[in-house]
Amino acid sequence: MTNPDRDVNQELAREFGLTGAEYAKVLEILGRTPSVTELGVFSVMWSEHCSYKSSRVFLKQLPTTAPWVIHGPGENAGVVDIGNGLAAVFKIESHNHPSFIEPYQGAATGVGGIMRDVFTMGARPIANLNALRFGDPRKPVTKRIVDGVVRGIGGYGNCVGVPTVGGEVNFHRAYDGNPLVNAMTVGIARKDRIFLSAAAGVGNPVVYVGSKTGRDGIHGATMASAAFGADSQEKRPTVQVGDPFTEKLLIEACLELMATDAIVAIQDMGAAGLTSSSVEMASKGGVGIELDLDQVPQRETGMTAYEMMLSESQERMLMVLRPDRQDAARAIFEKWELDFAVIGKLTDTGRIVVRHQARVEADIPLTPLAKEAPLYHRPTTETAKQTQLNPARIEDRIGLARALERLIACPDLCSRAWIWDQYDSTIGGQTVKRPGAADAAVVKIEGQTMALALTTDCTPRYCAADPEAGGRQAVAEAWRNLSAVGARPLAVTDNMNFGNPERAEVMGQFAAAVRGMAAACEALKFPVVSGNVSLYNETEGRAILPSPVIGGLGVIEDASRAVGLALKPWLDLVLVGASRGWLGQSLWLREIAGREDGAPPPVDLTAERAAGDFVRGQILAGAVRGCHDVSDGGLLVAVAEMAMAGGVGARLSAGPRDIPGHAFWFGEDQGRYVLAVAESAPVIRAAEAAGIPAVRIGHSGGQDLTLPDGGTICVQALRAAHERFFPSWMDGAEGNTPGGL
Amino acid sequence: MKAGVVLFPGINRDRDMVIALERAAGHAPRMVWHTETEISDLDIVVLPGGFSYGDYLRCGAMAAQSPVMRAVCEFAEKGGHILGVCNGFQILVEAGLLPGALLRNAGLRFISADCHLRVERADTAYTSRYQRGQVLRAPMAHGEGNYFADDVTLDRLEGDGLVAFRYVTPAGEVSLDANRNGSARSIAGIYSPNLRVLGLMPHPEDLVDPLMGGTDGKPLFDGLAAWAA
Amino acid sequence: MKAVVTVMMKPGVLDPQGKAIGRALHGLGFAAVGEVRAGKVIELELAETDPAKARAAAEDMARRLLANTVIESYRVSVEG
Amino acid sequence: MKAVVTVMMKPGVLDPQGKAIGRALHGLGFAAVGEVRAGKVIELELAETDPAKARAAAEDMARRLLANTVIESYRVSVEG
Ligand SMILES: Nc1ncnc2c1ncn2[C@@H]1O[C@H](COP(=O)(O)OP(=O)(O)O)[C@@H](O)[C@H]1O
Ligand SMILES: [Mg+2]
Repeated sequence: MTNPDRDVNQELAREFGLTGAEYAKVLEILGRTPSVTELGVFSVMWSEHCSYKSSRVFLKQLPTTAPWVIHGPGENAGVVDIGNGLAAVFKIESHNHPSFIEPYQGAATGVGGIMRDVFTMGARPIANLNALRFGDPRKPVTKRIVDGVVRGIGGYGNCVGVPTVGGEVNFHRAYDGNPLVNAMTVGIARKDRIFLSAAAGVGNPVVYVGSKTGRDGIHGATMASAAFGADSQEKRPTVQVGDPFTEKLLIEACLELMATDAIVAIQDMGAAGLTSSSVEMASKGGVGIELDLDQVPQRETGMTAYEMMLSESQERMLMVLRPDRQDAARAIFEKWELDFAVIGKLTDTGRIVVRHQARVEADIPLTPLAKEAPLYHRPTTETAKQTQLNPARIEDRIGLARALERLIACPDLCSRAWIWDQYDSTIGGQTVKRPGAADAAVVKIEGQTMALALTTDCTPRYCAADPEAGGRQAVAEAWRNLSAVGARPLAVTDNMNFGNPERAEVMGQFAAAVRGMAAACEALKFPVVSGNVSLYNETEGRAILPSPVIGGLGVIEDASRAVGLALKPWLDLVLVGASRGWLGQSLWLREIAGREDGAPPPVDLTAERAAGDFVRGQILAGAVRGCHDVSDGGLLVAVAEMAMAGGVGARLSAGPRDIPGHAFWFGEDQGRYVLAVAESAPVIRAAEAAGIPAVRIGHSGGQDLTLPDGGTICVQALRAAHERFFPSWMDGAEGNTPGGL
Repeated sequence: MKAGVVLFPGINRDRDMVIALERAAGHAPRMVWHTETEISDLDIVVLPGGFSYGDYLRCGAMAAQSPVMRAVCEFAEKGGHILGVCNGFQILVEAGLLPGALLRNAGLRFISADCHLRVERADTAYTSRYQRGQVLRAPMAHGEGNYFADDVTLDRLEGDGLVAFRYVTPAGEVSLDANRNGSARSIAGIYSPNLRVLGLMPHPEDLVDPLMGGTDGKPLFDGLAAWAA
Repeated sequence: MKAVVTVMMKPGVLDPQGKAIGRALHGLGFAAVGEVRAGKVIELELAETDPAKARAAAEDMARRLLANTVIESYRVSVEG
Repeated sequence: MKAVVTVMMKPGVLDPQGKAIGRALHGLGFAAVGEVRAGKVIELELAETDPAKARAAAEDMARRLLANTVIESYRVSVEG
């Protein structure tokens, strides 16, 4: 690896990812030339990944508070009060670059990392979700990545024993060289037993627990802060390999210790490992810290201070303990056969001092290192607005039935069962609504009547056409998916996946998306409590579609009232929300008309809120037997998804005269839901009383879907077409990795 | 019923099992740590699902070597009742308490989905609350549930009526599609010759509450509680 | 010294992974590939200088843990 | 002829399986066991008579499918 005695200069600084100006600031802070280890510490702490230097100025606009928010952004994960003395702890995190380099391990370690962020705070993880974006499915490499990523997510989550209950998947050529793997974990803790990372108590021992340290993923943080070039194969650090078995032991050992009063502060070792965990704990607590690297449990021989400080070996945690509880703590970790080592202590110097083999390898003042990290106001340019399409001018050449059959079979709308069948979604015995059963996953809290509703959402093609509208829409869809099961939306975790921030058009997309998200979060009382930013998602100058992924969490006091989307026979179908036949950026336009243009559907936040509150009210009043939000593919796809889920047909009546049929049935107007109710009249009356558009669009029953233009499709046949894509794609010989070899 | 749930490092369906046993028995089972050797106070030993020792090397192989398993084997010799589910089944097989082996699923992928099981006999401590031939639904969640044994062993299991459950269609027919992990003769669970040791791959403990989609697994635990009462 | 334990499925026990690998290799155009079998190899560092003793120990480990003789066969090789 | 491809984690890359096996062997009382590494072995029947050609083919298969060279290294041996 890097030779410790290499002389440090501008050029080495650049290799480590520091700009000339940043290196000058390092010299100014230290008043001398840094050691290689010190340069490494600065480079990772000031990397995009750890310092948010390009995004911080924009993220400040996001609303982060509400009466039920206990901890917003800034802690390891967000914490919200869900009642009965309990708190939900949750966060989403990306592992995009590693998943491109090694799909299985990249995705697996992504899941492991986000779970540590959650149980670090004292919460037992109860659910995982995953938001995935892949390149063109016609490319064999895409298939290899999908196979590896899905195996990796399942391989890690299933082994640790946390149910994977939801997520989303899209395909687009823009992700060819940069797949997105965003993993979300939700945990439950007693709200008076939340653990934080701010160190306190000069003299208190600093304790390392978990796996041994190897040369894994050194410079992963700076790696996650650079675009891929053709040479990125060579730049590779040692790929981190996940050990879910050790993670499971670590969860049980930490939660056992957390039931005592031994812990003063605790922090997982994530990106930039020992460096960021020790620096953040000490600087948050306003104390100094001393580390003796000879005490660090090591997997390999001859590791340098530089390597140990930057290693990203997985399944490790750093804690500050009460000295009088040290032995009790050690006993717990020995029982779980995990390493436990005192590697330092807190000081009053306000500096981080790192010793190795009797040599001081680093001695840095913490305040400038952590708090004076560079902050950039990068130039931005607005994305050019697209014209609003007039549906009357877009002719329908194939009719409703054939369009529906093609849409529900296409990669972006086909059944994801092939994926979720590889994820253990029932472990824990609390999963009320599994993947595919409802717009949001519903997971009961053990020993309680209440449940959490969980979803992830983002529609990148909307964001590319109009980042601000796309940002609003992503938040609104998450809020809508929670409302559609009867849950009260509480808060958001967001994963901002974008291209190279040094390009004004990318930074402009970022700024606009944040504006849209902020407006929606504000209007829907849906604050952001945690998140993650992943920039430089581009290869040879080609960026991904702007992808602000929203993870939404809601609560439903009585889990037995949650509704799914499966249709049952002999019910009325009611469409709630206004329709204009919006075809711009719709999947019908892309898949059937072969166009990817037009302005995306706008979100009217007032109407959104009114419709969602109305639907939730009807569900909790017991009036609704099934509910599905209208999203990708529009109204007819939503009805078809309900029919396929229930194995029940439906007969649909003609839509409004003033909207062309294909635009009404496939348009993607926002803020809409399909309700299956015993009797439509009272529901429609209630909606009108609340000033919300609602119309009866048909009723359920039989084995066929009968369309207003007379066409009929057998639901079984529809389901077969819906479920075909993934299995046939994966079983095709080309580009296979047999059995996850 | 005095049930003991054995905990090996990496076991993760213990909470599910505790909930199911507690619902049936009215009180919590005793948790037995993998280093314990004294379990003679128990009516029934339960090995729950999970990934003991990460399922590294072979599922259940390392757990089968742990101290508590010596006690469990003695418990079996004395005619004790032992239930092994999923990883628990794999451990029983690795420990030689049940014949055969569990190979990787035929499709070489983890399968998490509901399956349908046919009750092959209803006269055991585990199935007294079911009818013979009854079909129940249960979630399966495993990567290595493909039951294998040589033909002699399979013939003996069938001849002696030691097949506990088979993978079937909702209508109760044995079929290729219903047997997703590729198990020999669609076998999902088997008994020891004295019918007191039961191993099965699917998870009845995860279907004991209507809220989670059904209660098809509940009779197994109610039956056990009644037998032990 | 170092002992290497190789564990293979017994003939007669189906080896779906071997089959899948064979199919994938043909898919890649390796027409000359016939039967494919997949197995495990475990390399052990042993604090032991006598090859015979090392082999005996490794055999013992294979019997007791590394191989499941119901379905698998094993072979042991010892390197200086 | 027959080619055997052995695939192991590259040195320095974590091998959780080997680590766990080592622990279990100590638990069984095999005190002499040091580092343990676990890997895969793939045995290939090749319709090929020239050892050099057989090796070349097997190397090619290892690179393209059998080994994940990002984290794994492989070696090939050919038997008559
Ligand atoms: N990667 C995934 N992992 C688990 N479940 C998934 C994944 N992708 C999609 N799903 C599930 O498939 C169903 C449909 O997804 P989606 O079309 O995004 O729903 P919606 O449009 O209502 O947000 C949901 O239940 C979702 O949780
Ligand atoms: Mg969605």
